[in-house]
Amino acid sequence: MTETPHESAARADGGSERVDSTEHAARTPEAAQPYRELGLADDEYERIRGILGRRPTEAELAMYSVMWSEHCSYKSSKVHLKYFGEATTEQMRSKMIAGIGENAGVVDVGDGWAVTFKVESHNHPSYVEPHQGAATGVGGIVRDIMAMGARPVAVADPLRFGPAEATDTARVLPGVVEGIGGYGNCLGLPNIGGEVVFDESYASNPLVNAMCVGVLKSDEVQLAHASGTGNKVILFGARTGLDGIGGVSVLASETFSGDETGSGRKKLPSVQVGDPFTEKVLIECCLELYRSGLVVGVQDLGGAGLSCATSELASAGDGGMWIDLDEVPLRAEGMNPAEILSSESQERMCAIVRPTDVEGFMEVCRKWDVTATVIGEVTDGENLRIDWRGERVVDVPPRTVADEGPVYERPLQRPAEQDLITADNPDTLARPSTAEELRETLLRMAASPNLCSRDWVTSQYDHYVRGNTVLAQPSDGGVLRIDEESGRGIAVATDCNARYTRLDPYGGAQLALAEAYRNVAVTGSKPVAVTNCLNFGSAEDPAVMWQFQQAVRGLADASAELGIPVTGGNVSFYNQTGSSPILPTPVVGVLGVIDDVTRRIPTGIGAAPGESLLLLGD
Amino acid sequence: MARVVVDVMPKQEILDPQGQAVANALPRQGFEGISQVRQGKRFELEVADDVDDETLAKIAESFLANPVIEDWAVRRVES
Amino acid sequence: MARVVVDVMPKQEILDPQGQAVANALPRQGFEGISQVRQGKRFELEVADDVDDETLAKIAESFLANPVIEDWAVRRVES
Amino acid sequence: MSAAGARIGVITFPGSLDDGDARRAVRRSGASDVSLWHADADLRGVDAVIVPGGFSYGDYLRCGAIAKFAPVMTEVVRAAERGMPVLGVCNGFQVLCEAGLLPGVLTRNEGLHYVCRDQWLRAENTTSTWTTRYEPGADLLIPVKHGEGCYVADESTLDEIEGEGRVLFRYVDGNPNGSRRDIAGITDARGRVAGLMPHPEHAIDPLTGPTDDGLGMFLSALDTLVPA
Ligand SMILES: Nc1ncnc2c1ncn2[C@@H]1O[C@H](COP(=O)(O)OP(=O)(O)O)[C@@H](O)[C@H]1O
Repeated sequence: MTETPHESAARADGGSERVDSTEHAARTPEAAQPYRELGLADDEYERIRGILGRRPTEAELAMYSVMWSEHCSYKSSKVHLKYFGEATTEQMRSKMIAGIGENAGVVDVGDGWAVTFKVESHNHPSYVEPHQGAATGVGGIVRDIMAMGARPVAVADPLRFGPAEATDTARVLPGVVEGIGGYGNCLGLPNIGGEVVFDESYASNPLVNAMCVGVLKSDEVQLAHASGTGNKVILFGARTGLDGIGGVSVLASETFSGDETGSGRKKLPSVQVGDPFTEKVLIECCLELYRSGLVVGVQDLGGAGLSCATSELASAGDGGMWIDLDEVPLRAEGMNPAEILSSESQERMCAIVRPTDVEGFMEVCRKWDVTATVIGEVTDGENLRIDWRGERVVDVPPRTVADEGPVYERPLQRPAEQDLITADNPDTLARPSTAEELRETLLRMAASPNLCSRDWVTSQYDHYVRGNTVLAQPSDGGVLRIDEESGRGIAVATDCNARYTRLDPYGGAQLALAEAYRNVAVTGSKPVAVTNCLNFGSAEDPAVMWQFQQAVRGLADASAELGIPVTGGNVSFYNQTGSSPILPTPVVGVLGVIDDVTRRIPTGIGAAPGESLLLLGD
Repeated sequence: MARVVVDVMPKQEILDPQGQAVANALPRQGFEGISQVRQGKRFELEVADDVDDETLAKIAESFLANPVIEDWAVRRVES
Repeated sequence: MARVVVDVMPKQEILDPQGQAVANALPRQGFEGISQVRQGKRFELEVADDVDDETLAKIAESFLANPVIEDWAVRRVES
Repeated sequence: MSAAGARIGVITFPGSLDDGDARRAVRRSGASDVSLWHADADLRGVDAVIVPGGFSYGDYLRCGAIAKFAPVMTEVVRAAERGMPVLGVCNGFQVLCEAGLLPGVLTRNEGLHYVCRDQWLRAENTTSTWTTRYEPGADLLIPVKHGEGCYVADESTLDEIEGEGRVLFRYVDGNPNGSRRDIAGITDARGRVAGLMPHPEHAIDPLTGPTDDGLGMFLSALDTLVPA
């Protein structure tokens, strides 16, 4: 980054120790701010100034910039995702306890049990640092599930890599698998499904999607809201460090322009290192807190860290919130407010707790050796107010940060070449005609990376832990017992054929759903709900946006046709190398229910000789 | 033949769960006064005399360490 | 405050599959002339001044290393 | 004493994962399970103890290296010296070795990868507290799942273990981790303290495991604790 010619906001007053408080911001309206480097467009920055009636402080700018990013705000996808809601009928909604808009969807699966499940992407970090990127991807989705009040019970991992023979795949794939295994195994979550697909388009942009499934009693759902004036805000889990701050180091480098040699903060790594042990303990600690009724609201810290957790909790609550950043336990020295708010340090959660329960809360945390700190409280004002060293550094309406970010109706255009690629059809291809050719084709297919055994991957994952895994690899769908008494169980499968989706995004998304649906059905389970992880290229490419819109419509229409709702999902744009997007990859996950797991149907041709093989469908 | 040691340590700003686990366990065993622990790797290499420092640096950087999250140092020692 | 380094290495007679894997991979990456690699651990400790050498040895022997398979060495370094 | 009168404790460390499975296996064998907490120097009057699988304290330093210092382990070591049956599975085996109740140490798998698979074992010593229900030479199919399960001890120790017939199980049909002499599990000189890498608690019901071959270990202990 080159030095900005303007006098920076941080230096407006000369001193480097000075705090960019709201008051200071009001007094220095003309100070230049590096909003573009933080990813905000000119009009977005103007809108922030409009909302606040002044320029944002550094800390506020950091908050808005991460929360208004594509990843957190869904600004390009929102207008399309609405269609999922429109396509969902009352009938489909009847089993849904929480849906789109919550951390993860929750579905009633009978006998008083509920299941929550969700897929998230960690694509880019896994390309930069495969092991840690994939590991922290698992960690993130597991905390999402925990935030719903559920015990995480299984994970699955839909993966896409460049060609198997590419040298970079030899770097990325083993690291990703080790990361997912290392983290999931250490959490004690059986891995019961996933995919491994190789294609040229993922060569510099692998897809690492992670699914987590959680189980809870249907009346025990936790929600992410901050209510009750005077209730305390408690941050618990790992300490907050300088890791994963990414774009915000732009601010850091300005603030700390004096001592760049010391910490070299301009080059802060945007990589986070996972600590699965801390997360495992955090799971047990959270579950004990929930069981003891010590939590009013809870939110996980993922992307955008405290910025996201505080603004989302406050936004969903009925009042304001006050936070004292000096209370946040730090791992690094000299962190400034923007850094503390944006840190993506893993293995942290944020809870809202009644004052009378704080001692009980702390006791549970001590039992599990989990660091927990009161960092603020719910207030009766409207605003989210954050102080640091006695000065106010944030004073914003939380909804403007968390929910009322920009929304774009991006241009979309069916590309002309679409006709060209669909003009081709298989009739022009040579087909094997002799037995010898058939044999040769079969062998070639069996040996191809996309069809061969996945054992090298799956043998690195624990699928036995917790003792409830009824089916896992190589079964089409994973099946898990959730109630030992009744034998009630659930099934999950994730699927997507991105090559179909490239040919016809609408139909491809429907096929992805149909495949996951079938994979759940063939285990003997009844499909009940859908989640997704929509991996696409740049939202600013009209052809990509067209693919996206078509895929959403296809998936929503097919869900309606099958009568099972989309309960949540995740969007990952900007998966591309240069101007070439990945194949459109709407990964679809289906959840099923099975009344009695002893009646599950294993994959494979039967155990006894003489069985008949029937082909269903056409 | 030369003996070469390559030390690979997690970068300061990067979380080091291993070192942290050790640091937390020490007081429980009655060892006080250890305020920080970082855990890294140590490689000992037997190296032919014609392998130069530049090559060793390359081996450390591209192979023994993961420069995204780790720092490294190479030194030749008496054997 | 003193900085202490504890090196923990697999004993010579113990198989070291990690070091072996590195040694085998180096020629494939075009690095010749490395005849042996052993991989161990390196700990860096921040230690209060009143922690004596005997205590440090105890920490290394009873905790940081497993003497059945590992050798260890403690040294104080400049901080 | 009725069967349910036998009380078998299962330790939970922070990071234990298979403690629930071990308790389930204890119940299925007909004994009653008792949860033991790492921080309590108290065995709650149990008749036997299981140290379960998982990643105690994260196992970042060395498997079992931190767990051996837990207050509950001091009690386990004391009780074991008095002759209480103790079983360590996977991480539990690692902990027992670190704590000095069993010789040797478990190191990184030779293949350098974590391995989860169904593994054939051969029962050798069938007189220990934990293995009387097996026929000598019986083949069992039980899951292994670990990254550091390669059993290592010096030659004289290995000879001694072999000489005294203290190998409980040996890997057959492929060694998953490079373990010396294909050793999967061993016992102490009295045949009361046992450790193994494979997971008998994951093989108690063909619905959720490959077989129910593991149940025999829990039934064996019960036979000793509750003589017919
Ligand atoms: N592709 C999608 N389909 C349906 N719902 C989606 C999709 N993407 C995101 N959502 C929903 O939008 C909401 C906002 O997501 P959120 O949980 O804030 O995202 P993240 O966890 O990635 O920050 C969630 O309820 C999520 O389920």
